[in-house]
Amino acid sequence: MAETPSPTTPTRVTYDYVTRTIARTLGTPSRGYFLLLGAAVTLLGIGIITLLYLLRYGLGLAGYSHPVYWAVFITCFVFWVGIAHSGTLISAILFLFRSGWRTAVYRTAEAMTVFAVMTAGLFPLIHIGRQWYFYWLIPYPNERGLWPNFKSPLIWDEFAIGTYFTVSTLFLIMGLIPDIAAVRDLATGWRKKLYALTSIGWTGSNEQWRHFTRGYLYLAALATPLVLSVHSVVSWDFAMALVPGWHATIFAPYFVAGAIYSGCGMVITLLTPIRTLFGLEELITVKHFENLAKLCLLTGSIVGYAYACEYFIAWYSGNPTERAAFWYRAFGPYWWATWTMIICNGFLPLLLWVKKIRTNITALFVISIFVNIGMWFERYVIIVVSLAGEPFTKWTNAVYNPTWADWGIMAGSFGWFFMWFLLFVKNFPAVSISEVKEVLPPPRSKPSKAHA
Amino acid sequence: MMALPKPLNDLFRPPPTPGVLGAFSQLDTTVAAIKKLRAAGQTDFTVYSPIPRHEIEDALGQPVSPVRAFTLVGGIAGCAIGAWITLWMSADWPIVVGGKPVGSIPPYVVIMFEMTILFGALSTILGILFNSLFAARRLGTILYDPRFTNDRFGIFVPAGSDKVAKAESLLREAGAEEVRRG
Amino acid sequence: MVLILALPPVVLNGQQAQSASSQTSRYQAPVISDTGALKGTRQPIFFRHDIHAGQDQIPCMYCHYSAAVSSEPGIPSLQTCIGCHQVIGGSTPTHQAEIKKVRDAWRERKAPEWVRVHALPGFVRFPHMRHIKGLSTRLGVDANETCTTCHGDVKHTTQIEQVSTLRMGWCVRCHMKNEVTRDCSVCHY
Amino acid sequence: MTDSIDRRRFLKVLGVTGAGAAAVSACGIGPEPTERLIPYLVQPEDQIPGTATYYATTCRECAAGCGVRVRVREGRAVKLEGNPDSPINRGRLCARGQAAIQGLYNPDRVAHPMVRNASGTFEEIDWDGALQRVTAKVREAQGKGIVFLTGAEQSTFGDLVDEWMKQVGGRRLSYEAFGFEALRAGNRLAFGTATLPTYDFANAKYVLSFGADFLDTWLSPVEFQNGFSRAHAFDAGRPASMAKFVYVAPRLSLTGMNADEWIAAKPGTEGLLALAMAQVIMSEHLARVPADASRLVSVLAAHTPRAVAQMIGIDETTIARLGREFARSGGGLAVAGGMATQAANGAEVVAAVNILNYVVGSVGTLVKFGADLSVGATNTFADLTTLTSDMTDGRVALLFVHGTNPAHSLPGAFQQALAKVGYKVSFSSYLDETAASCDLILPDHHPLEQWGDSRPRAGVIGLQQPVVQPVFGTQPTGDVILKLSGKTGTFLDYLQAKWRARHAANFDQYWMDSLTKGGVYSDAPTRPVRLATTGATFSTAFAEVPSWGGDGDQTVVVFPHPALHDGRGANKPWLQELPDPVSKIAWHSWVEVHPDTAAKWGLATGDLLLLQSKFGGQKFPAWITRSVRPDVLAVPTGQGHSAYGRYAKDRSANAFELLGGQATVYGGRSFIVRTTASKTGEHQRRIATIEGNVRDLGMGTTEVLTLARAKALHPGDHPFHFEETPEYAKDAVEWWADRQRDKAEIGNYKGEQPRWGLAIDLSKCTGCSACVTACYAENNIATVGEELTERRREMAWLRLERYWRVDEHDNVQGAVSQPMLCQQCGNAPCEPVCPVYAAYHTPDGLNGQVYNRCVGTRYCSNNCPYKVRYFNWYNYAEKGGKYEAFPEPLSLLLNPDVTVREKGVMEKCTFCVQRIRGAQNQARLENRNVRDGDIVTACQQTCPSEAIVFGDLNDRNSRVFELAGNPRGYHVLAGLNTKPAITYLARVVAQDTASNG
Repeated sequence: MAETPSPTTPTRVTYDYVTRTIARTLGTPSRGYFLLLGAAVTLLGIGIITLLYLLRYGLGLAGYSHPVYWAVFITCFVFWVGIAHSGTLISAILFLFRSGWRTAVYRTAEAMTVFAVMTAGLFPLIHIGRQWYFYWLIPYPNERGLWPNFKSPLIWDEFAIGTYFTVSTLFLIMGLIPDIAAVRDLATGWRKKLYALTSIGWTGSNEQWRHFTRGYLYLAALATPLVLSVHSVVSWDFAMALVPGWHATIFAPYFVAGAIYSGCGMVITLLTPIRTLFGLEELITVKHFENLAKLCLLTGSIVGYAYACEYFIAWYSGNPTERAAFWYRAFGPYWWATWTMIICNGFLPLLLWVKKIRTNITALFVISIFVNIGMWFERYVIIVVSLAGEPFTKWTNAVYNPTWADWGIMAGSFGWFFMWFLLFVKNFPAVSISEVKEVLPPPRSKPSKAHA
Repeated sequence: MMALPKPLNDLFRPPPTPGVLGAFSQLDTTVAAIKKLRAAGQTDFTVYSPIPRHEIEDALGQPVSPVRAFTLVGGIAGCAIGAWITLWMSADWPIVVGGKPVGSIPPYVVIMFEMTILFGALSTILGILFNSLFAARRLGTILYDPRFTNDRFGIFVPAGSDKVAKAESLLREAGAEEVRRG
Repeated sequence: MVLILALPPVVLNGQQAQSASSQTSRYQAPVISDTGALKGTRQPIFFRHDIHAGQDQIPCMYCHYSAAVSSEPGIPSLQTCIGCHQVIGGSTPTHQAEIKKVRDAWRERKAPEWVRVHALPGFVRFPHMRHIKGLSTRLGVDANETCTTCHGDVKHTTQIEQVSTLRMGWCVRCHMKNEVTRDCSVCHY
Repeated sequence: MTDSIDRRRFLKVLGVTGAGAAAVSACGIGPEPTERLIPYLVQPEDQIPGTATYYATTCRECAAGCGVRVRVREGRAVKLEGNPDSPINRGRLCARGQAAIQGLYNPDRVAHPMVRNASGTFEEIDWDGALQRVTAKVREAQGKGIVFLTGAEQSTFGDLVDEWMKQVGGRRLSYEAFGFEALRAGNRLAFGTATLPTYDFANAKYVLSFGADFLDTWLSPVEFQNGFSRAHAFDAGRPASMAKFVYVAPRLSLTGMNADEWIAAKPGTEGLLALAMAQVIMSEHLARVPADASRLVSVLAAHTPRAVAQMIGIDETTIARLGREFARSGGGLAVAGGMATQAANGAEVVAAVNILNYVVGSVGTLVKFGADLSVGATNTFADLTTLTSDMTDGRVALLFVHGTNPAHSLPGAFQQALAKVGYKVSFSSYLDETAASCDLILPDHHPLEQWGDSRPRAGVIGLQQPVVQPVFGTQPTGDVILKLSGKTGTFLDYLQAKWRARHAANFDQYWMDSLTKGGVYSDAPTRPVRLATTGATFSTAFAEVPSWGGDGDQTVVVFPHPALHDGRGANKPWLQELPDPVSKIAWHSWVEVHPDTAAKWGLATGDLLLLQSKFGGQKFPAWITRSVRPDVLAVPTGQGHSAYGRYAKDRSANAFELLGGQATVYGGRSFIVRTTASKTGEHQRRIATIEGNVRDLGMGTTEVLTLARAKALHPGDHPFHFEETPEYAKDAVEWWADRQRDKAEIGNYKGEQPRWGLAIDLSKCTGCSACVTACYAENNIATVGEELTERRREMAWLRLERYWRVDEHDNVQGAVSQPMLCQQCGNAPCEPVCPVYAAYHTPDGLNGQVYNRCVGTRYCSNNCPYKVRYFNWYNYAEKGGKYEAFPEPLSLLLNPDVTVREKGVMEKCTFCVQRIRGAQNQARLENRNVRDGDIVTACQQTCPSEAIVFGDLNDRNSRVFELAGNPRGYHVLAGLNTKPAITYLARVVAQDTASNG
């Protein structure tokens, strides 16, 4: 591909260097790694116990209060789906745009996508009242002759999330095959066996490359509209309802932007430790982080614009219920949630205009944490606060407060996500070997005129 | 090379093909070798490379991969299936909700779209596997070197005992840093 | 008291029929040697529908008195049993033994606890009268003939068992066959 | 689902009681291998399994004596409904009546006789043993003072007690916590008769209430509410029938809420207002004043509006206006009671109000002496205080208590006095405070389990028959007394003997008719009364604004809770969970504080306020409201029990603690007391109210019209019709709608279908909340308890939203109560979002909710603009569960025709679909179509003001269709194009300055 060596990587980095550095990440784990893994598993345990309680006693254990019938669980659902998005964006969309810098980071992002979707998918199952009947949402032939209602956005969700999970997983696996082959050829012992199996006989022959590159291109081409569709569908869960604060045409693009914003945030959050832990400074450089930061800046600005839009329209439309809803949002009992979200998502990204901050990884890491928090609260505000302030029936009045059950499940979701992620980065190349090489100058006997 | 379980063994290790394997450390020499081979009328040789390089593709002048056909068919099939399940299942037990028609297209478009993507992607994967494996089988087991996934390029020329010497010399001239028989 | 006095004629005929079994071409209930081998649910008293409904031709609704007028078929009060069995003592020793149980129960004022065979989940409503009415008009038969649709050929069954699945699909198929509504809230509320 | 429990328990009970029950209710037995069917031994003629039987009897929850019909399924009483034959309640019933059944199946009933043992605790004892003890005690107590204390008992049972007491040389006392002494004294003062007349609200043209809460607790609420709504409702074409209602009292009660105008006179000065109005009427010759009223002139002259305005705190023009309106209406009815008659001048207040009635000639036409109410026919509070002192002085050796709980309503004095009594026997079926401090408890049958009668009004005798087998090992007190007095036969024989004495000829027929009709009903002739007072006492009585007993700077009004009344309702979860119609607070007590006062004290809703009178102190959470005078605090009775079962015990505070124990001059008890009010640091985190963000009317949910505007409406007008689509788009929109409809008409949806609908007349609805409890009873709705109510998880399918009506100065003038239930939308937002079709549209236009299909995504509720869907957060039917709603034997009253919902399932109102299907099945059996009126929803059936009408909107001749076309009709949130099936008829206010707040 790109003839010119990408500016993002120093020229002394050779093919061999790449292979070995990345292969090194798969070495025996450090104590720190096990501590992290242990923490993740503990969180997961908490989540599982909480879930058992919910199954036994019912959703009443969570903080729900009429009319707030969706709360932390759905908030987490949307949050994780959002996280999932940047992965496919970086791997698919930037792939189509042929932007070289993606190569160093896209594997991490993609893995994150898969695990984030895995996490998100759990919440709709957990939050329904009779979890043991979740399969009624699936269109399967049954004795009763009943089918699900395809007009329900929840069924759209089911299809969108299902498809997204399948496709992003396949995409990840496809990209992995040549790299697994590479580490296979270096590895020894059980790992060699494992990789020999998982690389399904990859040799890098011209025939294989020919079909692989083509197929990969088409997958990317399919994944791109999918990414956009998935979060649009998620947003329609709300936009299709007539709740003021949900019922907005702006939702689809607004949610997609938000998703990518939060996704990039999470990528930064994850890459920073990995980079230092695995000593990938040479491959994942400040330039990469800066590009991610720019992406954050762009999407963050879109989100901020969307906020402004919502409030402006609420006021300008003159629709009393809309006005009531957004007034309640900003100055009602949940003002703190709203302002957290506005500051974290509306104003914080503006710092990224400053190159100093953009290129300071520590600063970026801190900001990325706030981005995650902000985006979680965005969903919390949209879901909980809109329902609590329901201005149609002036009578209903929620006294919603999350309980241990809400937090327990949420903690579990983080445990679940990080457990998988940690297991992945230790067992499979967390940075794409072949694609990093693609942006290196190929070894030549005489330097080619192209860049003499 | 390591031992594989039986089924995989049959799949990935058909009977060995005799021939010559040349390993190259530079891209341009590899390309040159390819050109020479083709000039010499060789067509069924295999080129190994750690990454896909357009120079190699150009030199080989291969036709476009048939995978795209898989993608197209899969996508269309998915869309059709999406339309069918939504419409048929609604009509199978007509239930009115929210005063809407029993079979209303707009909401069903979402399902159709997702199914298009899903089936498109699945059949693309199938396409890749099918074609690659098919290729592997066609060539039979051929010499391979672990460095090919790292930083070396390689060319394997299948040749009976008569043509071996010719192929060997050809690879050497092209600048192979080492040549093996098998 | 009313019920005791009102013995159905068929029962009395049944008596004669059994004694003078000459001219009868009517269904004769089989003699059961090994009750253990029978299909169906064991009941505290070995009540035989094939004798009562089949041989003696007692109409279903003589005992299941409310089936045609109420959502529940009703199971006969012990008084209904004793109404006949004060007179009828049974022909064979086994019969006599079973009938004795009835008479004892009546004396001790302790009703037998029948085991329920046909049970629907609590969230299903099955108004018997509505179905009997519908079927008898549709099929143009006597109300007593409609029971077989769901309960099988009770008249010729020695020990009652559940012959239909009583599952939703089964209900729905019948509703569709007869072109009656499939609306959920007809059965579920 | 999960309600099989109720039947298993049921069979167990049958085991106890012997009656067999057959193959039963489809009320939710899952297929279980070892499920038993227990046949009847003898088939009862009047019962068909799976079909309800109705028995007429009389409600004994209060003394009003409403006729009820009890729905019995397989030997279980499952619901109470008003008896249409009864002239008292005309087939209607209040919330307390609906809840009577929870008294019958109350889990905390005393199951068998109990005696206090040496260690001071109760232990079981058999009936014979118990009776022997009593006989012995009676023998030794003779001459040393035997007293039998009953509640209001104008009944054969009362007579029996009297006889027995005569026999053993004792005396009987009847006591009601809220008596009507002032009313009697006032009537004696005015007309020389101490009886209580009947008040004909139905024909009144102007209703003026001086503190009398005739809609919730005053004399005969259901009867009065029914009459009131006829008079006060607005009917297009009959505008004259809209009687204005003015309420004079320091706080707005349920009754006051319905006032067109609220006159917040200083407490104790109501009499002055009445006199001043009378003065205006006489001086301006506004009515044909009876001749003998002339003797009043001099007295009245001293009470001109100008003279009294200052004291009352109302400007004289208003007083004069009221006087004129009252007289000109040509049918003014003024009633006095409750808060207005608490001062020493209570009797004079009543007398003054009588005079007001008299001068406009309403006495004899609207106030009917003759057909006297015996509701308040109890001994006076003074008598009770004498008893208390007798007890204290040890002059009572043996005390029987039946049907009253003085230890709760008179906590201090009576409690202590009880200790001094030699031997105390209680006949209570519940372990209430009095019973708890007795030596022997002989639990009585519940009224639904025993024979009896009651005489609520001259000419009306309600007959009371057992409708179910006794649930526990109790015995009817009537039988017990007969045994004790050595008479033979049961109380039934005694009762029949008495009745035979009344009507010997062809008695059996007469008895049967009475049983089926629920009693004998005749109209007693009206007895003319003449003015007996010269008003001499007025000048002194009204000399100055009364200063209430006790020190302290705060005037506290203690008022009877509309549902719990004097506390007797506190052990019924339905009544506990029923939000108070005014404050909307459930499960605990409160104190009403005016915002100004609250601001002065820095008080927030929920802050606990310590009220300390010289008699006692109690803490109440503050409820800040504009519906009370700034210088007055108000607290309800009912809570704060120290015994009385799991639902009542140790719940909130007992307002009776604040009150003194000595009688007023007219022999009554004053429920207004001076206290000090101090802020405790504590705060009730969430006050268990269902009230939302307190916003006023508007936004197309609750509509109010002034009388003038309402009169101006013609048939065909649509003042509330919002045109959603602009002219140019109309055709397109309609075309689209038609296409949609066509596409939706397949399968079950083809052809002619009914469209069930409801019409609710807001100018009839008083907010009494009877419908809410009826809905609980009919639909097996779970009560969730205080904790979950605080978290807004109450399940009431039908809730009453109360919105204040304010005048131009933003002063509360009253309130509009709006029943909010599922609107059964034509384009229901809840339906399309359900992924499994659990919420869907039935062919007959309901929003079906298939509980067993629901997976609980709760999307439907999020998308419901009316927020009338409720979710089962827990398994409320779980045996022994933390939130169990139907502990045995309460589970026996579950309606077999309605599924008990499982945890994780959404539920909501479906217009009593079980009743709809039942009626359709019946019609099919009779080869006919469902007729208009065949189907009556539970809320409609019970509504005392007949505000709710159900029917088929596609039937051009149905009542509901007619009402739906009424110009006052509107749909809630019509702007959302949900096409609701419920039409609300706007509230009409007989005031020129009605505002939408």
